[in-house]
Amino acid sequence: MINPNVEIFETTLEKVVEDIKNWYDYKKYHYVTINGVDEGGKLRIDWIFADYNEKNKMYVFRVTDVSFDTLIPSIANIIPSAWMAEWELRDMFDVEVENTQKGIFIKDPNIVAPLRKDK
Amino acid sequence: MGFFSKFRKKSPWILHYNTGGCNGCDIEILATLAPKYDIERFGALNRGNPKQADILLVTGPVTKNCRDVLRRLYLEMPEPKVVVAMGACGHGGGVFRHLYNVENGVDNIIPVDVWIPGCAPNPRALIDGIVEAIKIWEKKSKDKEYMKNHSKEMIKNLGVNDD
Amino acid sequence: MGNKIVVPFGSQHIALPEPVSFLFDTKNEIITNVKVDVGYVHRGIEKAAITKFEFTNVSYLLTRICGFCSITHAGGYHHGIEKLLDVEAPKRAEYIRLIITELDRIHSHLLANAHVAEVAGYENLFMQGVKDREIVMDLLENITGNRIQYDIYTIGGVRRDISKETAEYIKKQLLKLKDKVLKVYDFYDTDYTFGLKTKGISYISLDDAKKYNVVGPIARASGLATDARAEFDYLPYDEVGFEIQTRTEGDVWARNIVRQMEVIHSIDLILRAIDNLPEGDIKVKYKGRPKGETFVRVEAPRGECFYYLKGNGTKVLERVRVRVPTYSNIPILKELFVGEKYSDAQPIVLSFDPCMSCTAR
Amino acid sequence: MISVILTIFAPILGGFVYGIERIVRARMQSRMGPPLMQPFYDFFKLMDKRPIMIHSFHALMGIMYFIAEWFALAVLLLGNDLLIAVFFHVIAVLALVIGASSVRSSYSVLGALRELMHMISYEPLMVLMVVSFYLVVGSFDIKDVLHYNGYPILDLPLVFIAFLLTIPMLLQKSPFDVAEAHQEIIGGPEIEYSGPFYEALYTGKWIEYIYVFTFAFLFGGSHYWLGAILVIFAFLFINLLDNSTARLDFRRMVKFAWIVLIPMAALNVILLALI
Repeated sequence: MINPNVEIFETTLEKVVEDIKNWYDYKKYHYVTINGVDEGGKLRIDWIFADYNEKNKMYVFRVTDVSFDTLIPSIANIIPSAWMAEWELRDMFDVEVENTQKGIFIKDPNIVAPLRKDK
Repeated sequence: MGFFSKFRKKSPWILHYNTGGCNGCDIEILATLAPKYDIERFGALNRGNPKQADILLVTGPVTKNCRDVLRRLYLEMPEPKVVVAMGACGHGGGVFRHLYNVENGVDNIIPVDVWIPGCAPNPRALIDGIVEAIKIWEKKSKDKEYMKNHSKEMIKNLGVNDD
Repeated sequence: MGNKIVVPFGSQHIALPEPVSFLFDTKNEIITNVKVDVGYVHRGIEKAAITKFEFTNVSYLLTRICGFCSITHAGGYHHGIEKLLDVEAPKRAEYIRLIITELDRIHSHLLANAHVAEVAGYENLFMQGVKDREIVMDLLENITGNRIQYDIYTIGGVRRDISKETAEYIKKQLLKLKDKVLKVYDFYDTDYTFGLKTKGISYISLDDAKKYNVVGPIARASGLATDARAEFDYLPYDEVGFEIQTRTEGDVWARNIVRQMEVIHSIDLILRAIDNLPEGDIKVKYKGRPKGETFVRVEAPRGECFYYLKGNGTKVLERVRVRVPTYSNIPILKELFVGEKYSDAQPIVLSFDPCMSCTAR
Repeated sequence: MISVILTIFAPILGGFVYGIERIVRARMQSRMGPPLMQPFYDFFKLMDKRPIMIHSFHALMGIMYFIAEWFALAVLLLGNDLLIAVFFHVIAVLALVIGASSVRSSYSVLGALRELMHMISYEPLMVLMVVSFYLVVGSFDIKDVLHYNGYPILDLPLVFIAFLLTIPMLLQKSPFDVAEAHQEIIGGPEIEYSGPFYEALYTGKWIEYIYVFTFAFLFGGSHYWLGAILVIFAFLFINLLDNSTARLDFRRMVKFAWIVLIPMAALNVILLALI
């Protein structure tokens, strides 16, 4: 089950930045975070937004079946505070994200991708 | 300096470092400085400077990112010094034991003299721990431990061979 | 003074209760560049929550993300897991949860404000603020049995009830606290030197606050009326008459004032909640395993806290994602330093009430 | 004779003043506070610590600070020129500054630079004060001031107020504890000293208390009871000020000293010279 007020936009990795750019209005919506989920060898990424005015309302841009060696586009030039979640995504799943560096949280080189189930 | 040791137990200056705990212990340290518990009654001050501190108060499990800072702080303090590990996390990691970025407790990095149990310890427990630390501190000072060099084993544990 | 001096602030510094490192490039004590390292406290809690702990025990781990907002983490987790298990806590339990959450907010805000005063060099105000806070700590110890980590939440309700005597005691003490808080509030509001130190420092405009998605008292000090208590249904805030407190100044001073206003409002909320405390059970039984996914937003003392939980019908959850308020405030904090004086850096950092153990988890 | 004893026992007396101050401050913050002997407990503890020095020059400058501070007090009390005492105090602070800027710690260097700002703020005022004493008493000698039959405080009210507001700069108290700034630069110039070397700085501060309060005492002239009242008033006033203000920026301190305090004292001196 899932919250009834969450609206999910299924999209693809190529189109997601474009979609968010067209939809996002910083006066109306509130960027929450980027979330990655390991679904058995494939990564699912959610870009989560909330609404300032409507109660309980949330919006999720969802991309499924991302393999771990693809480059994930960055939305940091649309939402300037998104860089932290992108850096964390890189640390936690060891995936390439545009304009990011490794090591915001994990500095030990022996620890690789703790949230991936195969490692 | 037997005469001076008489005054020893009345002036412990504290250096506090959080090595990745949940803040709970740090809140209690702030509460201990405040009017209700007022640790300055015992002459204790929060100096925040390793070079002038006598008691190193460590809270939290030692995360891998904090490890080197903790080690350096310990080495920067002039002897005689006492280490107090505060809270359940300091004792072998607590709820965070064996997480991938945790070193399981303060005594894996530096030698610890006093343990304060609890999650989070009551300020009264903290004061008790400081009093206990002062006793050990006095003994260390009487034994003139600071005149001796560190044992080889400890130097190895601290990892300062190549520093 | 000095052409270019690199001043480290952290990870061990007397003004910081927890490890975070800022590296300031200063010129004549004006900050020209800043490097931030927030990763010192990373322990790997999200990983542990999906491997080492069963869903009934994850709460104990998650509350230890942070000592200040432990109750909020428990609240977020339990709201989500109760959705997944399809149980609903009884009304009385919800009210008790609300009371504890607001008490926690009061103690956190009082300490945060006092700490800003302390790093501004106003030691006496720190002492007065923390002295009042002890009343709340006593109440929390009275209700839950512990001063910091309460662990009063359980799936389907709460562990302990509030008796009639305790309710009366809470009311009496809170009225006492309100007087004292109003007194200290006056100092934050009108003190001349404190104003010199805090007014106009690190200004965030409403537009910037929206662009950077600032949350919590920092956003509300800039006039952005965002509060998960009003934007998400998780505790009966509507029934006790919650209102968002805002200011428009957007500086260090306004953040303190907003927090102080929220303390007073929280006291009112608790008093109303105790007056309308419904009768009944405090716990219901549940069965089954969590299945499905859910998004939760709750309001921590520092701002909106986001939870994402995904269960797959086994004892162990598949994904627990925690996004804490400081996490979304760090980007703008980093921008604010440039052009400010080094002597103002500490009040700026502490006015954000940063919670690094939340941020890095 | 009494001044010799006072000079020799100045550190001990200063320690007691500091002990009283810690208790007064604690009581103002509704705390119990440490015992009266606390500064001496600290003193003996520091003596027993392992001496660690950054380099010998740094340690020497710390000891220099203590000696020059004591010497300035000796000059002041043993009946020499007041002006020379002020200049010896400058030397003491300079030793501190030189020592602090000789190490690499950025806190120490910042503290040294801030300490210079302190000097810029209060030294002209100290000189003005000494000059105004000369105008009133007709001599730079402390003995003549102490035997002066009038009430210097009545001739120099503005100078006294200016001096009162300078004490926080001299003793590192709250609105102007810029160089020490515990929450910013963790003690500033003193951060790198440890054990016995820190002790020199610690006791140097106690002597500074006596040095400052002697000046307050001089405003009583030959009326020692008035001097004592002024000292107690100054002590309570700066503690009250310390406890009711936040720390200000060093720019504000310099501005305050040069725009408010120095013109105020100068006005007093000019009026005195005209009349």
